[in-house]
Amino acid sequence: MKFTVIVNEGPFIHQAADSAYHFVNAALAKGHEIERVFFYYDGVKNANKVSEPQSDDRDIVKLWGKLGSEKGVDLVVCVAAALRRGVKQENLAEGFRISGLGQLMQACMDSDRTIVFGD
Amino acid sequence: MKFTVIVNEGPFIHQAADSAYHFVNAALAKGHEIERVFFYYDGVKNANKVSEPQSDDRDIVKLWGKLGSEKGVDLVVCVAAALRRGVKQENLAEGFRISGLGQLMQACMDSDRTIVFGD
Amino acid sequence: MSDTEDDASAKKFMFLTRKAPHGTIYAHEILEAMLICGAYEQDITALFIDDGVYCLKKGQDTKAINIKNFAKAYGAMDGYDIEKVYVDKSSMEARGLTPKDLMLDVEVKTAEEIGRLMEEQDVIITG
Amino acid sequence: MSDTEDDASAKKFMFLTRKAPHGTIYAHEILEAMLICGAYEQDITALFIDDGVYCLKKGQDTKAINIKNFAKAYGAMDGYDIEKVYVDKSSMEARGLTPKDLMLDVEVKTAEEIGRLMEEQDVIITG
Amino acid sequence: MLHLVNKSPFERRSMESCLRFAAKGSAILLYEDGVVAGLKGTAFADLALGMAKHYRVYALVPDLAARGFSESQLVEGITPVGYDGFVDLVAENGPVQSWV
Amino acid sequence: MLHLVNKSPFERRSMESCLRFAAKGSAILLYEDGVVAGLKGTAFADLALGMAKHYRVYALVPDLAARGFSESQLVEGITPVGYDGFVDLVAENGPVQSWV
Repeated sequence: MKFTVIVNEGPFIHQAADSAYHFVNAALAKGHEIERVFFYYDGVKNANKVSEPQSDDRDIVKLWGKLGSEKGVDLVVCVAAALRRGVKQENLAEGFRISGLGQLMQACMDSDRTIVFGD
Repeated sequence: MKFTVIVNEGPFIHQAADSAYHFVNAALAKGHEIERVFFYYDGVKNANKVSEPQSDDRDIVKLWGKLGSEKGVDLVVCVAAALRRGVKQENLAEGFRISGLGQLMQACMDSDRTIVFGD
Repeated sequence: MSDTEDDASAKKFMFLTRKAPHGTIYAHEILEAMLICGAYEQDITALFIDDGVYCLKKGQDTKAINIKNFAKAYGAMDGYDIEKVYVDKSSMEARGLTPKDLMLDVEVKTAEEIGRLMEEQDVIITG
Repeated sequence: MSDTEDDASAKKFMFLTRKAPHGTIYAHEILEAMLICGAYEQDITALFIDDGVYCLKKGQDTKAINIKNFAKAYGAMDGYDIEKVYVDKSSMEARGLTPKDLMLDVEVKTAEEIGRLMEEQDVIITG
Repeated sequence: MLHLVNKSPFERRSMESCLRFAAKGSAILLYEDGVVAGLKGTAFADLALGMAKHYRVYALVPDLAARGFSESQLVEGITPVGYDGFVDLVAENGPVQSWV
Repeated sequence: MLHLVNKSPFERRSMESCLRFAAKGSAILLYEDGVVAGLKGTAFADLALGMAKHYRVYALVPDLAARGFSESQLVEGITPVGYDGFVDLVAENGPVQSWV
């Protein structure tokens, strides 16, 4: 099946980003396709490459980035939500791209399921 | 009186930053002193200068910055919370400074009241 | 009724608002998403339950908190062919609100009707 | 009892944890703040109420969610002379927890006692 | 002391917690989404009336107005205040506990 | 369909909302802080037992373990699942409503 995943919260403060990440990995492991991961609201902060977590904690930005660059998962950051919150091309982590809400609609239209992870 | 204000949430997503800002202004207008505004948790994102709100909405980062540079309010971003969330000297807005939790303790010790604004 | 309902390729999208306005940005950004989606000719339902019904309260004036009054944009839904606007009866009653308190013409549905409506969707977007 | 209690210049700081662990970072970062504050020789109270009591639950294993298990650091409070560690009786009871379920020796207080304790503080830090 | 409640009682239980712990006679300020707890005609109106008997209860008018309500819609015994009143409450009632 | 509940019922009322709207027979997954809603011996245990009679209720084991609980502490009728089970629930029960 094809899934679209929406991430509504930034890393560390809420578990939403972690849960979404584990869900995406489990879905891929089961042979499902991830049509797109769309980062909305504070979720856009998952793409801020300046983030530097404690060395003994997970680095969510890098974990997402690897899914993008190594497994080809399409990681899209909402441009309107991102502008407001200071995520732009200049600080965008590898593996992500910035685009509009149309990318969310199109992904939902092309998927069998859409799942929201939030606060 | 001397007040210390703690801001726990980032701009836009929660009203906490706005409420804290209005409280600080009202306190100054009444002749109180603001010993320090300490940005903790996602509150550190109030200092991200890359943030670009809609043109017809308030720009919280700039509003805080003016309080810092024009009224001399001490705006301190917690270094540990900020590293995790990608706020560093390179993207720090004018009027803020980055320092440690000791600055929170010292401010609370030197103030008559401490007020937390959060989710 | 919207034309797109008869379009077999159109998907059923529900935009669900459950949070109060202004205290958090969730309701505002759901509305932004919904208006963009209006352009895609899908079958859209705007549902307001729990504290989400406060978003449609008449007379919101955000001047004193200096936050953009996004509630004015609910009026734009109509222009985007978003005609299915539902509010939950139990949420309205618990808050002492009636349709006269709201800025839009809405249809009041029971929790049971809303549960069935959810089951019929392809996509439920919330926050 | 801490030495700092007799120091007239010491202020009374309460660090109040009300959120469950791992679902949000609040409890983790309150703990970090409290441990730093331990160095300032103030009169510190660590209070756990509502879902905050879950933070002290024994046997937390975060491997499968791949989040740092900060709960281990509660053991460090003692080394920082944070000896006043209180939990709310009603919060424990509602969750079916007893002091044996917790990783630390704590003192159980009633809501009324906690209300009075709050009144005595100079500073209450929470999140 | 002063207790701050900024969440809707319809969404979270923070007001319940506040009332469980706050000593009678304390000041409680409802602000942000918390202001709806003070309104007449809701499922929480009786609780609000009871609160106002045992505590000094205030509601922030800028937050009421933002949500389309006026101070006349507050239950009896709740005092409307502005941000300047918020500051006075903090100055006159230490310490401050935020039920965030 | 599938309902997702990720908040503690002690803190928020999202599980109550879910139960008010969810059609009988739907699947409900408790995860993140929501897993405590499924535990024995709490103030919500009776509600959880009732839920399990009218819905297919699941709880995410990685989130239980992170909070120091095991699947044996779930009330009768709640099925423990891993992330792979979460994926299966989504695949087998569309659409998905997140009570965030």
